[in-house]
Amino acid sequence: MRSSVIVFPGSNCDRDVAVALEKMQFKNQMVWHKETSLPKSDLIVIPGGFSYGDYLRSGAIAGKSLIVEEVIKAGKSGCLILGICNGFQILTETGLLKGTLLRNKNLKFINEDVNIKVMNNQTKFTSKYNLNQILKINIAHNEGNYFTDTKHLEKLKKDNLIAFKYCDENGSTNDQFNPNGALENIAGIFNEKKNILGMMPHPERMIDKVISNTDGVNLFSSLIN
Amino acid sequence: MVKQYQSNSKKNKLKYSVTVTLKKNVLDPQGKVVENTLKGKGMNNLKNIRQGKYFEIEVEEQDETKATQTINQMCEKLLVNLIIEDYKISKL
Amino acid sequence: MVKQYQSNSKKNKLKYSVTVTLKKNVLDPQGKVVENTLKGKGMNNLKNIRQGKYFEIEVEEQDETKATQTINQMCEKLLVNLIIEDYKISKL
Amino acid sequence: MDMKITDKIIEKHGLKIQEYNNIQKLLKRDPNFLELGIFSAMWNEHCSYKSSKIHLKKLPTKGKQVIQGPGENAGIIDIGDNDAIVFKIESHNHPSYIEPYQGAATGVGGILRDVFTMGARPIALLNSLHFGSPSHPKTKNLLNGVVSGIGGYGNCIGIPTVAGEIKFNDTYNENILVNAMAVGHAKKDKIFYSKAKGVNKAVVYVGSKTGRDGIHGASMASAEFDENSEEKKPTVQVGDPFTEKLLLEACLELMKDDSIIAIQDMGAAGLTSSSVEMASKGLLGIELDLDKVPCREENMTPYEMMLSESQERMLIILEDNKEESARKIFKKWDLDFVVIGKTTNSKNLTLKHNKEVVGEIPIEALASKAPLYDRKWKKKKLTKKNIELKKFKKLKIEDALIKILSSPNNSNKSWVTKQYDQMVMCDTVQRSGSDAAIIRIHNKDKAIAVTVDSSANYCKSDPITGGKQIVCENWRNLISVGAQPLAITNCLNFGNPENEEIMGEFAECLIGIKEACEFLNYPVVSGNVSFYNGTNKKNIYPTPVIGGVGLINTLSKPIDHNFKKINSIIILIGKTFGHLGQSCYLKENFKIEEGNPPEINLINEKNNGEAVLNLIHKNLVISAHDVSEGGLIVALSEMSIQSKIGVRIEKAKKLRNLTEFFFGEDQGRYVLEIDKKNLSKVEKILKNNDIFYENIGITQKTFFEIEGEVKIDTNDLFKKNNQWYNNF
Ligand SMILES: Nc1ncnc2c1ncn2[C@@H]1O[C@H](COP(=O)(O)OP(=O)(O)O)[C@@H](O)[C@H]1O
Ligand SMILES: [Mg+2]
Repeated sequence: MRSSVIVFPGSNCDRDVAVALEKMQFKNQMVWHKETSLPKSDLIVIPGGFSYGDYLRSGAIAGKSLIVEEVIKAGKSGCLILGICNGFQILTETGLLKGTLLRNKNLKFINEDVNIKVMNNQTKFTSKYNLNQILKINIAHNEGNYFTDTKHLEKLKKDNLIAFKYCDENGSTNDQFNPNGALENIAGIFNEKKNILGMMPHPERMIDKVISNTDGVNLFSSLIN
Repeated sequence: MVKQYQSNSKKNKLKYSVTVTLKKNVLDPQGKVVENTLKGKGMNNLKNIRQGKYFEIEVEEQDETKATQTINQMCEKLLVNLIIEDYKISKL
Repeated sequence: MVKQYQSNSKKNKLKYSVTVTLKKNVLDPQGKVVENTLKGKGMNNLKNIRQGKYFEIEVEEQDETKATQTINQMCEKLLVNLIIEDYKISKL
Repeated sequence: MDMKITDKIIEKHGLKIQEYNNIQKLLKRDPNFLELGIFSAMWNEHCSYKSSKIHLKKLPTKGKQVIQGPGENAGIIDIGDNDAIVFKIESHNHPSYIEPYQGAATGVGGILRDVFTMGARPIALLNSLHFGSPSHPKTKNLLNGVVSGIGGYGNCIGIPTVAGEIKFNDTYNENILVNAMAVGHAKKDKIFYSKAKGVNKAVVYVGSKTGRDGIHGASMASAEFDENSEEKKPTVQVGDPFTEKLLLEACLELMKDDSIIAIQDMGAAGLTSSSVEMASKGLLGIELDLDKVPCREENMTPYEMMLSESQERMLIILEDNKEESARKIFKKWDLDFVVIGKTTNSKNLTLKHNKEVVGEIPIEALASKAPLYDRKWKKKKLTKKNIELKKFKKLKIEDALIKILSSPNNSNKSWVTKQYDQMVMCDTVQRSGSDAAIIRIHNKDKAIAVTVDSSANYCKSDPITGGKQIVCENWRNLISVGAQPLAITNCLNFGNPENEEIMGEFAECLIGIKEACEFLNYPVVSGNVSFYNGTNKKNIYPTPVIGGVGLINTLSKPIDHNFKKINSIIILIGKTFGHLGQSCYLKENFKIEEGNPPEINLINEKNNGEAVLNLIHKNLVISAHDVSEGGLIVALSEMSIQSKIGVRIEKAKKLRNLTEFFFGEDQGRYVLEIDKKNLSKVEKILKNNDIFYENIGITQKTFFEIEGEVKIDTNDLFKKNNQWYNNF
């Protein structure tokens, strides 16, 4: 499997996700944002960080960059795309994913390990997980408060497009265990064709026992198949 | 009856806008990046952008002087960082 | 000589403000927190606050129609997320 | 044309008349306004170290592990395999008091530049924060602003903020302390220095444009606050972490080949200090064409350009024929890259503007001939008072413990640390919350441990002992996570050095630091001095802050201070005398700051530390914690709080006063959790090394218990420890 990690000025989880991909045997390439064409890839990753300083709106400026036009084309033709954190924000700015990520409800940056629940394991991104499996994954963001209109929310639910929800240790999704105020505790969503996943938690931070845990491994190993 | 009540209640509310801008010589990193991005997209006649904040504030108050007083207080207490920012209040 | 040049150059620039606000039905977490904080500080007549963005934009252009066109473009291309935000342009 | 230089202007520049006369002598003429500004920037306390230098010189700075000691942008130590660790701490106290968010943010930005200017990729950030009383009307705002400023910068640039300390004390009501430390990793054979070499080499300006920010910030940092400090407001600088990220990547990319002769960040006194420093180290001159300086505002004067403290800028001296390739790199990262001058053999700083020479000063006059003071100082009178416990009403141990654990100074800090990205870069083995953070060297099986510490109360009552104590506590914190302590950096926050008592605190603290560092082979490789902390003649407590770095050679099993399982043996290493002078117990329960700090016995300190490290390396310890503020009982409860594993501590065997035993702050002690099956091995090693130890109890389920005295559910301990910030 070939993967490409798009690097914007201000990306800062690009190396982290590249390490994860290589560990999982992807043949990975870093793609600088000024490039106008993408290398052949089965998976495109838009990493976390603060592209363009998160100025204006997080993800806004990156979402309008040249290389992203190529990403959009690839996404529309079915290429797998994973947007993590800032990557998720960028994907919503491009319209590849619907909705938006508002400021955290406490208006503070939040970095902690949270529990999330796998809401759909019938996808290329999540097939190695069990349905309703609870993962402990690190989040680190200012704007992770997912918001969308009622119509789209209904669609997300009906078509099983919610990937992960924040929850407590037992999998219950309630307000108390909603770190950032996201609508219905949503931590990640798919597009309609389920070839694009955007998520706020950082699976690439959870691939090494010495550092944290290995709950993120199966996301990458689901993809390699 | 109902109508009258409504119009009354309307009268009791005043709405203002507050624009907050960075003082003249203070660096505006956001504005600068936005400016460069727009120029990079071919907007060559763009000379300068500065970014600020904008608030729409409704207060339950009939008296305009009192209302602006309140809003001024809000600005100085919370909304504006007077060390690096200026602000302007207008009635909407 | 110098003076004339200056006044000329001034005429070539137009300045606009753009205010960007969240659409009515979109949650405004920032505004909410600001509102609660102010109420907590005893500002009881505060009814409602919504927070938005503000830009001051200078363009090198003489023609106002063209200038507003350019600014409109900037808004739609970058400054505004039309899915969740509205905007308004005014001449300064 | 030029402004006339009056006494008032001289004073406004923070220069004494005598110093001005000196300038006239050195120049053999009157300086012009621009030159005066340059002198004032270079000769102020912050840049010249005129009051501290003779004391700093006494610190031990050498050792097998030291690659670069003080004198460069940051210190460098060797951790083997061609890996080097570059680190330094710096204060941003005054700017942070004026504008907490930007002050703290630019503090982080500044210290990061000191580290990456030497060729290191920053891998960790730390901070030491001291605020006034929590009930002081300004504290909340300052705390919020500083914390989000630190997070705002570090999170955006993508370097984990992994450790630090936050303390509250009335003494900082009008003068908070914000010290930031950065740690970077470099290859030993790829280190860059600031010494210029060769004549006619291009001097290149890279990074952000120069604006009117922070003009005279460095002088501000050296001036006491008074009611008029409001006037100094416009000098606040705004940080741009995004640009710094670009600058970091661009510099590291340029450093891959050998284009750079010398490189220096523009910190305090910006263009002035960076160019003078490079020229001075190389015994060269430097000529700058100020028309070329990239400016943010129109019509900036040479004075403004030379003194601006705009952030995110660097000065580089390039090898011949490297300009084009270097320019390409900076262009890729959308940064300014302008040749603004060249090195000369004139040994002067020559400034040109509009094709005219507007200033010319011998480099020597600015650097080596800067004033140097041996200020008068007074020895501290130590109190003879002993703490008599009988004086205080009897307090139940349980109540006293809860009071301490729920106090602002001892509460869990996760409200703060959650606002920092601690995981980015994916090498954080241990986040904040333990005795030291652990950062893995990327792609390797080894790691460094880092921590910062201070003890202002100890230093206030006895600066020599206090100075020793912080070094030891810092050392102990590294040992507790299984790291071999290697070297320190220090940030010396003091009051007005023109006051003999304050100068005495400074001199004596340094005596203490020196003694401890020498004994422990723990050299000082970098640091920073911040004087004039205080207002209206009220000076802060002497607050030296020590940042330490240690090495963990094999990362198989990182160790922290959370209990791991029930039925383990708890061992207390080191002797307990029950010293309560200057203790947390008295402070938090009775608001009493009396007595002397606990004695430091360097021999015990070293032996105990080495023994603990030895046990950890032999995998005989499951968790470890040093005993510091609050004494044994606080150390034990900290081990219980996160793990929610309780303890049962036996009542002390010999007849001892329990309050003294549990709350005494005697030094050189550690608590270790040991697996029962290893007990005999452990005891043998301790006995063979003549280490004093006591088996004080075992771990158990649910309850934190001291026989017959205390019994608290660990969940309650957790709650008590976690509520303060959330209600703040
Ligand atoms: N307390 C101290 N202990 C040891 N070295 C110090 C101390 N204070 C300053 N130094 C050293 O003096 C030099 C100048 O420091 P500073 O002016 O803070 O550097 P910069 O201009 O890079 O910020 C540095 O090498 C620094 O490490
Ligand atoms: Mg420096």
